[in-house]
Formats: sequence, C-alpha cells, structure tokens
Amino acid sequence: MSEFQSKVDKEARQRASRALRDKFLEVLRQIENNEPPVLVIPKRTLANTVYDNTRKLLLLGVGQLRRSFLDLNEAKRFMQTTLMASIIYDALINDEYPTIRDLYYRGKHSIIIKDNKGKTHEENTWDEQKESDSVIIDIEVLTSLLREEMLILSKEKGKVVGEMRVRSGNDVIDLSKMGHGAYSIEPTPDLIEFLDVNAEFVLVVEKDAVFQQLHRAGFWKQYKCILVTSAGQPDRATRRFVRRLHEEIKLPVYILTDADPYGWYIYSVFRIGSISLSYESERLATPNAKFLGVSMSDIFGSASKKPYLSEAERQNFIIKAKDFDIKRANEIKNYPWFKTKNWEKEIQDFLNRKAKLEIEAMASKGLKFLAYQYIPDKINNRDYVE
Amino acid sequence: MSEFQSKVDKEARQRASRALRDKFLEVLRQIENNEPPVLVIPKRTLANTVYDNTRKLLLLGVGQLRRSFLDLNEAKRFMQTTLMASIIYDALINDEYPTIRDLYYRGKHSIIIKDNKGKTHEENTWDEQKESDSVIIDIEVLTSLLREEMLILSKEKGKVVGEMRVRSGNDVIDLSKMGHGAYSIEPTPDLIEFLDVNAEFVLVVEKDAVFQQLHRAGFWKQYKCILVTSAGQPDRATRRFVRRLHEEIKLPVYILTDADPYGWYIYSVFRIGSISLSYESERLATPNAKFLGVSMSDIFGSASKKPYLSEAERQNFIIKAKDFDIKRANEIKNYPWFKTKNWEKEIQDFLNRKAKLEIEAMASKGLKFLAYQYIPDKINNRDYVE
Amino acid sequence: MSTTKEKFSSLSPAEFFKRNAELVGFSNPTKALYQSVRELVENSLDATDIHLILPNIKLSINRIESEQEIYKITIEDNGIGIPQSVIPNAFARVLYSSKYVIRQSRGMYGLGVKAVVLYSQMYQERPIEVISSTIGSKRIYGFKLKIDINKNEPIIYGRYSIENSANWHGTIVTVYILGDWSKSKQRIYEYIKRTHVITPYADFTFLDPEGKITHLPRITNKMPKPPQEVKPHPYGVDIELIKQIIANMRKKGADVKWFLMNEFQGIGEKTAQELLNMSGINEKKKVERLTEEELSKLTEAMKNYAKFRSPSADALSSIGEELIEIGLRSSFNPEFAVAVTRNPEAYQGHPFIVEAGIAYGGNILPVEEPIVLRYANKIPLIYDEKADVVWKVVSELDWKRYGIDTFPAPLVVMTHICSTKIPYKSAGKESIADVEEIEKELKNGLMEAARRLKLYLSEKKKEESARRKALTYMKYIPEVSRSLAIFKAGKKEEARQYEQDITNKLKTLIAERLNMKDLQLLEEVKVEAV
Amino acid sequence: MSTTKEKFSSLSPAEFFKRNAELVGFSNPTKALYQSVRELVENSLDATDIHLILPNIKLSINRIESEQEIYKITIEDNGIGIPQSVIPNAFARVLYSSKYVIRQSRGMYGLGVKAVVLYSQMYQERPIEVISSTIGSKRIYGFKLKIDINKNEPIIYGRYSIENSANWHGTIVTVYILGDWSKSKQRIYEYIKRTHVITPYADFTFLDPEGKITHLPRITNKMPKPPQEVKPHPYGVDIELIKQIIANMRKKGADVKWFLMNEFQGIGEKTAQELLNMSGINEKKKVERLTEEELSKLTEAMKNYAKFRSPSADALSSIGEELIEIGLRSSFNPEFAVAVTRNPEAYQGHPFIVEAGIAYGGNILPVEEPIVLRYANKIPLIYDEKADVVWKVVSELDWKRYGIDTFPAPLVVMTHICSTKIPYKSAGKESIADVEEIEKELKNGLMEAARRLKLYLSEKKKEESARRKALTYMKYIPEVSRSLAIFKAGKKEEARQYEQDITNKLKTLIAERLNMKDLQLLEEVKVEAV
Repeated sequence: MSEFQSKVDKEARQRASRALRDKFLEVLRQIENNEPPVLVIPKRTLANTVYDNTRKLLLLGVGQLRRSFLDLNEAKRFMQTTLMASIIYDALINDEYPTIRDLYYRGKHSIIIKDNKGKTHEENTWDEQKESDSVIIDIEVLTSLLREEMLILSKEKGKVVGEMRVRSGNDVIDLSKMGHGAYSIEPTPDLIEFLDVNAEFVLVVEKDAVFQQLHRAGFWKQYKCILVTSAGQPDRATRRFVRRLHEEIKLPVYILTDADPYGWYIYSVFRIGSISLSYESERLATPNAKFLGVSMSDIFGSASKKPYLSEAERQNFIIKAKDFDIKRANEIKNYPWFKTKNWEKEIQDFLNRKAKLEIEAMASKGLKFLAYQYIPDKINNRDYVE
Repeated sequence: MSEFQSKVDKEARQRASRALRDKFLEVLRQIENNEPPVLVIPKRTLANTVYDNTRKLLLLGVGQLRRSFLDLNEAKRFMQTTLMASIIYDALINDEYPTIRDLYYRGKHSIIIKDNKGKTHEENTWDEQKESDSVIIDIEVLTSLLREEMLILSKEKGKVVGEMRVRSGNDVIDLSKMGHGAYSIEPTPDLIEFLDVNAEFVLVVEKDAVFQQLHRAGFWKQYKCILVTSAGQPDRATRRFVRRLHEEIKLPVYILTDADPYGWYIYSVFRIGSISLSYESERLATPNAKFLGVSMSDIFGSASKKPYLSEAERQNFIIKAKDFDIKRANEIKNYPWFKTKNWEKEIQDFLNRKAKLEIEAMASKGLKFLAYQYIPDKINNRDYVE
Repeated sequence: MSTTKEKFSSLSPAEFFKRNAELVGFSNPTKALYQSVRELVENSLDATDIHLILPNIKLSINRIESEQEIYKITIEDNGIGIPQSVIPNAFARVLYSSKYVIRQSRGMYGLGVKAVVLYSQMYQERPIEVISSTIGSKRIYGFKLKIDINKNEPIIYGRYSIENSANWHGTIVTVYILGDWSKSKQRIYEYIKRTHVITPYADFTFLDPEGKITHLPRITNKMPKPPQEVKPHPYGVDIELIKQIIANMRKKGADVKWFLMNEFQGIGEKTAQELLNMSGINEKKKVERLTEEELSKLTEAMKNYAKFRSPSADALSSIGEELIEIGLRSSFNPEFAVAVTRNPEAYQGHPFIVEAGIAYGGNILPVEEPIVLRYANKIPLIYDEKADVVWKVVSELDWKRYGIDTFPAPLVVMTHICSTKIPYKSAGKESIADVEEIEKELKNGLMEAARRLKLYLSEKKKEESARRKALTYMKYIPEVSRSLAIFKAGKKEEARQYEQDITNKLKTLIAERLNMKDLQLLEEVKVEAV
Repeated sequence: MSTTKEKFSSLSPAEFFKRNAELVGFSNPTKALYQSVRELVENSLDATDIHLILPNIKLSINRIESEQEIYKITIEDNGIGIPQSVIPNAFARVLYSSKYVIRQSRGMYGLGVKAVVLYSQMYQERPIEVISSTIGSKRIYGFKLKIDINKNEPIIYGRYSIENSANWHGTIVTVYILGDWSKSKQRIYEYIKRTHVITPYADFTFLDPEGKITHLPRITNKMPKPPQEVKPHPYGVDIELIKQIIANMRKKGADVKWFLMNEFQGIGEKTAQELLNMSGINEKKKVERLTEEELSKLTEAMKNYAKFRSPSADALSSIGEELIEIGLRSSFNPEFAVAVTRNPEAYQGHPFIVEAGIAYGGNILPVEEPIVLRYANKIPLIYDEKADVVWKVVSELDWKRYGIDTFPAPLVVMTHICSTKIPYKSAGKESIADVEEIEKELKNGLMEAARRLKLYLSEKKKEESARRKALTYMKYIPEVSRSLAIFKAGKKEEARQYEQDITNKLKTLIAERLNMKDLQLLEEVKVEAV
C-alpha cells in the first residue's frame, strides 16, 4: 500500500477535500439561515469564454450562474451537484482513485416516491454518464480544482517515444528504448519529471497508425524529435504532457492531423483548449503549437508552392465535405485564435472547395515520402499554418 | 533507414511477396488458357468454422468458395481482390509498412465509363474501409499469410506492466519500471523477446481505467502478476502477446471484464478467436484463458457463495439487459466452447435475470476492495468460469 | 346518317321514382330495408315531438318467407295520427305530403314513405296496412293501400274502422319489402342507437328478425321547443315562388305593398316602400297585374336589399345544449361532454341553427380520427360520411390548438343542423352539401365547443403540474440532505444525525416558495428511500 | 300536447324539382351555369352520334347584364332536330322525354333541360328560345317557352317558322340564366376538354364570356356503333313494370306464354314454359287476367331463373379501344397508352360495358395519385370523384404489381361505363354507386389494361438490365488487367506493356459469356480511365 501513503498524495487529498468541504459548508450555512441554498458557479457558456490574446489562452470570463435549489428548473442539477461533491469528498478521505465512470456508478441510484394517489414515481439521480461528467466539471469550476487534483483518474491513450528519459513514480524510463512499442502516458502527467532530453521538436500525430509507421521508420531518431500520438481527440494527460515539453524544455510543437475541420479542432484543443472546458486551458493548452498539416495548399498547391498531390491522386483521395464539416468549419472560423490571415485563408479554401483529406492519404503515397520528404520539408520551410 | 534494411524484415517481405505473386500468376494462367479466371478461397462463414475440441481452437473448415470474374455477382469482389493484392505486393517490394487504412486509400479511386447513350456511370473501387478490410481478410486466407506477415500495421492500444523485461528491436525494456505509465504493445509482437519474467499469472483487464487503478494501487507488485489491458475489444497484437506469455512462460491467464455478453465475447476472443477471423486463431488464441469475472454469482451469490454486492448495491448498479444483449447471449450459448456446465449456468442465469453489470460497479465499492479482496479471493478460490 | 324517329313520352312522378328508386335511397335490397326503417321512424318522430308528445315507438321486423327475403316491417307510434280522409293520399300518392310548409321536420321531400310503398310493390304483392287515430277521434281507421303507378293515385284494397274506446291516438304501419337483413343489420342498429342519442326523450323498442328485443328507454322528459310554420323570408324567394304566393292569396285584389307587408317575414311599411322604389313598381299596383318583368325586378330587389332581418327561427326546433349533453353522456359515458347551440343564421333565405357537441375521455376508446355523429333535423346520417361538409370542417380543425395533442384520442364530435331546408346532396338524405354559411357556423360551433374542451383539459393539466412541482422538490430533498450532512459531519459514517434537521429546513423553504395548496400536496407525498 | 292540424297538399313534378333544384345539380349560380352547359351539350351529342352524325357543336356564353350576373347560353348542333309538335313539351314539361326507352343515352332522367328552364325562370324573366329542323324538313321552327310550374305544362310565348332552303337540320337553344362565370370557369373548361377526349370525332367551338374562342377540332371520323332500342330483360323486371308492359301491349287478349316470348329479350318457348311452371301459371291464361299474386310469382320466377342469356348489348354504344387510345394520345401525349373494352355484363337486368384506359409517361406530370378521368355514357364526371366506385377501384389497385413501383408516377387512368341505366348516386349525375357487378368489371378492365402496361414497362426494364450487365464487366476489366499485369511484370513500373493483352483476353471471355446483342453493347461502351 506504499502508493496510498506517499506524501505528495496525502497532501493533494487534504488540499482538495478541504476546498470541497468549505464550499458546501457555505451552502449549509445558507440553509441554516433560512436562505435559499444557492451555488454560484462560473458560467461555462461560449458567451462567457474569453480568448486572452496576450497569453493566447481561452479562459473563463467573469459571468456566473446562480444555481438555486428552489428554482424548479435547477433543482435536479443542484441535487446532482451536492451528491457528486459528497462522493468525491468521500473518495478523497478514503484514499481512493475513482474514475469518472466509478463516480457515475457510485452516485447512480433510483429515487422512488409515492404520491397521494398511491402512484409510484421513479427517477434516477442520473441516467447517463454524460450527466454525471457534466456535474464533475461544474464541481471543478466551482472549486477551482481540476479533476486530477481531486485524484480522479481517466482513460488514457496517449503514447510517446523519443530521445529522452523521464522519471515517473520511483522509476526512470528511457523513451528511446521502447523497441517497436511505446510509452503510454500516465493519467497524472504533472508527476513526471523530464531527464536528459535530446530533441529539437515535438511532433504530435493525431493518428496512432501513422505514429506506428513513423516510429517504425525511425523518424524520431533521424530528426531528433519527441514523437507523440493522441490517438484521436487528445485526452487531458496528453495535452498536459505536450504543454510541459513545450514550456519546460522549450521545444517547438508541431501538430499533424487530417486536413479537415475535425483535424483543425484537434489542433485547436492542443493549442487553446476546448470551449466547454476553458477553465482548464491555463494548465493544459500549448498556445504556441503549430499546425504542420495537412493543409489545403499541401493538397492543391498555391501561388508559391507545388502541391504534394497530383491531380489524379487528388481525385482519388479527396473526400467531399459533409454538411457537418461545413457547419464545424463555420464555427471554427469564428474562434478568435483562428482569426489570422493564414487560418482565414485555409478555412475559406476549404469552404470553397468543400474537400477534405485524411493524413493516411499522404502516407499512401509511400512511407518514405511521408517520413523523409513531406514532414521534414514542411518543418524546414516553416510551412505551417499559424 | 536501418529498420528497412534489417534481415528479418527483408526475409519477411520476400516470403510474402513471392506467395502473393504465385497465387495471382495462377489466375493469369487461367486467362491465358481462355479459362474463366477463378479465385479459390476458404469460406469464412459460420458454417465453415470448426471448433477443434482437442486443440480448443476455432479453425477454418475445408469449405471453399470459387470466386469467378464471369459471375456477375462476384465480378466486383474479384476486381477488388486483384486490386488489393497488387497494392500489398507493391508495398512489400517497396519496403513500406502500410496500415489497413493506407491500403484503403491506395486502392480507392473512381471508375468512370460512358455508355452508348453518352450517359456517364461512376463507381468507386470501394467506398468504405470495411469493404477493403474484408478484401484484405480474403487475401489472408487465400494466401495463408497473416497481415502481419505482409508487413501491414494496425492501430494498437494494448498496454502492459509487470515484473519482466522484454527485448523489442534493439532495446531492452523493463516493464516494472514504467512509473505511473505503461508499455504500449507493438503491432508485431512476435518480434518481442521475453527476458527475466518474475510473475505467477497474467491478469488481462478489459477496461483501461481499471488497469490504471490497479497499476496505481501496485497490484501487480503485490501479487506478482503481469497486468495487461486490451482497452476494450482486443487487437491482434495484444492477443498474440498474451498467447505468447501463456505458451512460452506457462503463466495462467485470467480475464476480467464486465458481466455481460459483450464481456464474455471479449473473453471469447482472447480464448478462441473471433468467428469471422477464425483463420488466425491458431496463432492468436489462448485456449486456456480463464474468465475470472465479473460472474453472475459474484453479483447474486450462489448456494455455496455469498455475493460480493449487497441488495442495495445491486439495485443501483445492475443495468437491465438490452434486446441486443439477449440476442448476443443466445448466440454465445451456441458456441461449442461455451458448452460447459459452468458457462451454461452463467448464461442461463443472465437470461433469467436479464441483468448485467460493469466492472466499474465493483471498483466503485472501493479500490481496496477490488485490488486486495475481490481479485485475489477469486484467484485463490479458483472461482472462475471455465 | 340514321333517321330513327325519336319516341317522346311522359312519366308520372310515381313512375319516375319507381324507375329511379336509387335516387331516394332504394338502390338494392340492403339499402331498401335500411331506408324503409328510416322513413318510418322519422315519420313517427315527426308525428310526436313536433306536437310535444313524448315519443313511444315500437318497431319490429320479421322475415315472412323462407324462399325470398321478404320482410314485414311494423311500426307503432303514439303520435297525432292521420285524418282518415288523407290516409290514402298520404301513403299512396307521390308528391303529396303535410311537409310542404315552411317548418323544420325530419321528412322534407314528401317522398319517403311513398318510396317505401313503391319499392314494396315492385317485388311482392301485399299492400301496405295503415291503422291510425287522431287525437280525440272516437274511431280507429284501417286501410290497405297500393299506388297506381301510371296515374300516381292510391288504390284502396280494404278499409275498416273500429271504436276507439281507450282514446288511443297514433299510427301503426305495416309494410312488406324485399330486403337483406344480414347486410343491413349493422347500419339499422347504428341508426336506431344514434337516433336515440339525439332524442333522449324518446322510448324505442325494437324486435329484430332474429328475435332479439332492444329497448332504449327514455332518459329525460325534457323536450325541445317545437317548430312553428312561418311565412317565407324575402331573401329566399324566386320569381316562381312569388307567382305561387300570389296565386294562393286569400285576399283578392290586394295592392303590391300590402302583399309585401303581409305575405313575407319581416317586411314593414318602410322596407316595402324601399323594395318598390328599387324595382320601380307603383305601390298601388294590384299584385295580380304585375308583369313578368316587374316580378323579375321585384325578385332582384329582394335579393339585393341588404337590410332584412335574419329569417325567423320560429320554424326551427333545435335540441338544446342540455339534451345534447344528456345524449352524449348516456351513450358514451365520457369524462367530459359539452354542447353548443348557435344562434340562428340563414342561407338563401332558409333559417338554420347549428349545434355541436364534444365528448372526451372516459369510456371512449382512442381513435385515429374523431368519431363523428352527424345529424340533420334530428335524424342521424350514416352513409357517405366523408362527402359531408361536416367531415370537411371536423378534419380541417386544428385539434392541437384545443388541447388534443396527438391522435389516437378518445374524442367524439357531434353536429346537428336544423333548417326548414337541409341542403342534402341527394334525396337519399345521406350527406350535406358545402354551403358556405353552414360551413362557417359548423366551424364556429365546433370551435366554441372545442374551446370549452381546451379549458377543461388545461385546468386538468394545471392541477397535475402543481402536483408534479411538489413531487420534484420532495424527490430531491433527501439526496441533498444526505450529501450536505456528509460535509457537515466531515465523514459519511457520522452524517446520519444531521440529515433530518437539513431536511426540515429545506421543507420550510419550499413551503414558503409554494402556496398552501401546494404545501398540502407536499405533505401528502410519501418519499420512499431506496 | 299540441293539437296543431297538419295541412296536406300536393306538388306538381315541376314544382318539386324547382323547390329542390340542388337534387338535379342546381344548388347555386356556380353549379347552375356548369350544369346548364352540361345538359345542353349532352342533348346535342345525343342528337348526333346516336344517329351516326359527326357532331358539330357551337357553344357560346355571354353576360348580358352588368348589374346581375345573367348569362345567355346558346348552343347549336347539327343533330336530327326535334319535331315541331313535341318541342314545347320536350323543353317545358318535366318528366316528358324521348329518353324513356331502353337504349343508352347521355340523358337518362328526362330532367336535364327542364331543370335548366326551371332555374332560368326563377331569377329572370326571359323565356327559353328553341330553333330546330328535323332531317328533310322543309321548314325551320322557332319557339319561345316557359314552364307553368303549378300545372307542369309549357307556356308558349311565341312561335314562328321559316323556310329551310339550305336543308339545315339540328337544334339551336338559347337560355338565360343567373350564374357565376368566374367560379365555374375552370370546371366548364375541364368538362369540355374531357368530353372531347371521349368524343374525338366531335368538333367543338366555344366562345366564353371573356371573348375567348376555343376550337377543339375533330381528330377522327371513326364513330362508335350507335345504340338500338331493345326490349326489357326478364331479370330486371319488377311487378309494376310487367303491369305497364301489359297495359301498353298492342295485341289485346294475348295469353301469358305469348306475352313472355314476345315482350322480353331472350325468352323462347322452352324458357317461357319453365317460367310458367315455376310460377304455377297456366300458359293459356290471358295476360290481362293475371292476379296480383300471379304477377308476384311470375316476377319472382324471373328473378330466380338462372339460365337467361345475358342482356343484349345492342342497346349499348361503347367507344372502343381505338377511339379511347386516340383520345388519350391526343390529350396527354404519353409514352404509352392502352385501352380495353370489356364484354357486356349486366346488373339487375341492365346491360353494361366497362372500358378502361391507361396512359403513362411522356408529357404526363408525375402525381401522387393517378389522374382519374371518369366517364359514364360518354359524359365526363367532374365533381365528387372520391365518392365514386371508380375511385374505390383505382385506389385499391396494387399498382406495384403492375410495374409502378412508386408514386408520384406519370399515370392517367380513364374509365367509361355505358349502360341503359347508369346507377348514379344522385340525379345530378356526378358519381356512380357501388354496384358489385360494375365494381368487378371495372377491376377486371383496369387490371387487363394494367397488365399491358406492366408488359411494356418490363420490356423496357429488360433492355436496361442487359445494358447494365455489359457495363459492369467493362467497368472492372481495366482494374483487373492493371492489377494482374503488375504480378506478371513483377513490378509496377514494367507492368503497362502487359495490360492490353490481358484486357483483350478478358473481353473475349466476356463475349463468350454474353450473347451477341450484349456484345454489341459491350463494344459501344467507352470506358474512361481516370
């Protein structure tokens, strides 16, 4: 049980449980004073999300919502919030590491009441995990504690290889000695210590299979890079890990995704954070991350650049944009951090052509092309969208 | 480019490309002799899948299908098969590591013809990846070459930690020194060499988050175990990795999943292989793997056993089985390797109660309960379903 | 080119309707049996309620031959009876009737019972038998009759009279007819049931050919006001009608002004003068001397004059909201029933009243489209529903606006149109034509009834909503109390002691928030912890 | 209890139909104008094609008053004309007609033009004007007429004659009527257009009140066989009809056997004897002496006798498949048209023929439900479509079984029913009642036509399928060749040289597989490589 007893762990638990308890004792005081119990929570709406141009971060604004138990529309959510807070609190003081799914299960039960007609009404505290997840976020912004600070684990799928060693727990791991495998990033990346980094940049690849190919081709060795994959939409640990590499080791970060609004969105999450979770940007975002590709000009060329694809390749690989792609592109167009000349051109190009491309299409021109021509060229020519 | 030049690699490429070419030169000979070109492929139907009771493996039977280009219903599939074969062949002789998605992209293009009325007809070689994936499987059974033998990579998500060291590529990796992270299993697990294994059993956990919790709790250290997660439906590399641990190190394998037909199916895939891919069982399956839980008797108890859940916990955690659960359970009931006394009881119990449970529900009783009571108890009491 | 000579010939009205019996509803044995029952029942009702007699009607149908399907229909009523002098013509002369006056009655064309007789004698030889005694008559008279079709005259096969010692009045009719009971059975029952819905003050007894007796008892003694005969309304006249009125005037040599003021509804001296001015006729002109052209001008003036009062409703007899509700409630046992009687309106000079009823819920089974009961001058219309203007109005109504959110719904709609002249689409009296004025009134009537339904439904919803509100708070209070108690105690194990106190405080807050009625509800709710 | 005395009175048929003009289609000025046009056009057609005269019909409608909407309708035909002696009764006596014989004609009730006159004189004072000359007549006669409504007699307002130097024959009718052109316009045009579809051998000229002239020229000189007058069929008789035939018999004192054999269709000696045996009547009995009961037995025997021949179709005049197709093609310009004329059948003793046509594709716009053109005795039916038995049959037909996989589809269905007696639902002649025998024939006729449509559509599909097959192979051959060439060469870069050879070999194999026709198709296909 050594892990449970570690000092860092103990301290984190005490800090978090105290903050939680203080918050809800306030609510209790309201009730004892015969005041309607109200939770004051920063609003997580788009309108209350502010882009800090200096820090290049997406942050929560000053807007607050008052969740009163006496408001019929809010009563259930109020109940859910107190319930979830008490469960997290209980896990903290009992040395547990719950996952968000555990929390969902721990809180889920039926409320059964009989009305005066003898009719039974049954309702669950929550039905789906997205309900309880949303309550967890409420508690994070309410208490200013990230879930990691409340010792809540989540599913992690980020992997890394490269010329560096890290310390995690009591171990030192050499990320250049992973064979054909890779190091799977842990859920609490702040506990990682970076040792002996010998790399010139970080390449984040959206797709795991492309990561495998580049790893197998020895790309990171040849170009002195830390190779990371988020395996799709990045989780929090991968984002924090990349952010720390940038912040602490000062490595430039390049992001390689599909050429479509979903790819841009993944880039955006690495760079800024997600709008619905802007309260965490301050710690998870990497504002200087660069979108390496695939860009519209890689596909179609531009005045100053030959396209990487031939006309015939384009015809075969390009996918017609769907309605939801167009919709998403139009949303993204309005994000302040996409309001740069290059990005506006990129998005407009997409909207005009209604064409998207998966990164695999580039890989299908041949692995050598991808690993030894396309990526190095792009980095050397500073041919990224910023 | 050292990897490309490795001898193992070269040999694999030669073996595979020669087999492929021989197969299709046969087809060519038919055409040159003015015979209708026909591909003879072992049938991948349920009817042609045989359970080998001695070896406890699911194997392809002797049934064959003759795919003739002159059969109008088969013409497209014939065309797709030759196309895909030529692409794989081309990748092999050009030192590529394509993924199945790459192959999809490489082969995808439009066929455009004009008829005598001047009307243009357009059709894609294939539209969705599941089409090209299915063709790849055809080629695997046609040539008796697994995709790994044809140097095709896939997305991998299996992770492992434990008291052992492995050699992969030129590296030696200590799986007991992964900190809070884990080792991500490579796509070609046959190239892994096991060194210094100090463990008594393998525990395979379906869910990544449960893996994280057990890892964090130091479970594998305390109980001398190799801890593996398949993070859901297991990929081929994870299955092969587990099989090799069992076969070569002689470790017993326990599998921990949700208590539902989907969980049983995951167990079944580890143990036997999937019906649609029975041709690969011989190398990927672990016929002696044991289903540790969660079992129906863990939830409800039995004549000789107290349940692990109280009545109130059951009420909250149990999920009503859906129609597709029932359907799947009835399918599974008919698989020969589920025709044991224990499994029949397990499935019948499920069908009677129409209740399922996620493993997280057990975890939500407390991590200590899961790691230090439930799992060890089950193993000590040999309380698994076989 | 053929030079066939055309043969011209003349038909008596009896011959015409015999040849074209389907025009009056006798297209085959099935419809003939149904239509015969209708005509007889309607005559019996006209002989009673118009004269404020509570109707007692006994109907029986027997099959009398095994080879051919000949049925004997007998109906007995307690009506005013028919004077013996007119019985032969009333039953055996086509286009002879007591219904050619301006007054609402079920019969209208003076064809009904004669069509029964025509059809009767087409396929069997027995004459119709009529027994009747008028009110106060000392004797009861009996007749056996057929129609001489060529001459359109009665043939009397027998007559007799007996003493009326019991002071009985009423009419008993027996008629023999080729029919098809098994095919018309359902419609005949439907007809009788629906007739009873609209005349809940009538007592029906029905013996069917299978020997089954159905008794629909009187539900109320209340009866609608009977209709009165009235003079024609000037808007509804045509040149030929004016000519006829002039021909039938008792006062000979009257001038045109007197004529206008005395032979029409609602024309006073001022109006008469204005009409004469409009048509350029001298008020002193003798009415018999009016030229064709003057008659045409006068008719035109009457059509164009905008200021007439609406036609008198004296000639009408609506059922009334109370009776309609009684009928709906007793027939359907609904959760809610409402009826609306609209004010009289007129089309083409004919006064009419629309009544609409709605029944909802209770024992009514939910259906995809409202069940529609159509009535006209107190008779139910069964056939040709979708061709009726009523269906048009019902199906175009936006029921969502009236609280019926989805169909199937347990909804019955009833409409009644009464008029001195119902614009039937055919003489079979099955469906009503699209007359704009009637359509509008139907719509208004239905909307008025539907608004009351809506009121009822929304009251019901409001009550439910208050109860739900209280329930919501009561559901969540235990959860909130339990969670906050943990924070208060600092650990779960010691939290229980604080729960009740937090619960009570929260209840007090809720009580302040909701009004007393809701609080009562609150107290009534039992929360069952799990 | 009220003791109101009931007033009984009698109506003339003229008065009856004046009061109830809506029963013959004159419910308001809009319908009156439309109905007047119909009645006049139908009389003109009956006066021509029944007598094998190619119809030339000129119709004009003018508004003659600015204040009231009074229209002057004039129609001129080149028919057989009307003898001067019968003109007054033919136009101004209700229930007087040349159509009371057993023969198919457009008019049936003998009411039509009289209803026009009745309505005409209700709202304006001008009499109807009739000019006519029969074939071969030396003079042309003119009349001005009204109806004495009380007496049901013509009133003659004027008469004259002039010399017929040009040997003209035909009839010109002018009538004045209160109408509403703007509301009836569309229906009147529809009526004329549809009439022309079924009488493509007629020439129509129409001048409308807006001054627009429409000329629908004769498309063919072929005319259908005209109908003949026939004796009644025994199945269709009733007691009263037998009585009438007896009364009208020229040979007096005949015995019943002679009577049966000479006054009905299809009764020979043997049949007559069997009928008499069935009804227990002595063959020598004088027919005038038959009792009521014997007449009833005789009627019953005629109803029950199973072995009569079908009624004679001589009285009918169908249009014929050729003329129907001509009509459909010229009106719709479809891709495919077919027509079916069924064999004569009978209902209730009336012979009838059903004809059905289907037009598909071409210029027909796809619609959600088939466009249905209904005809009866060569007149189009426009109103009340959904109440018609034709609609029932069309909508119940499973079109999928006949190659119409989905609606909207470009489909026109045409039906024609001709009979000595069309079972209209009302005297307004707008829709046909559900008569089982007619429904069955309609179904058979439509199915027969639909089967031919199916044949056409499936031929079309088969051709398309062969073409598709060839296309499939042609699409895949280049891919297969390119792929196999790579294996042959051992590497992609050197594969090209082998492609053409493999392609040629594959084409040969395909050519063997498919027949020559398909091979031709093969050659025609151009494959465009990408």
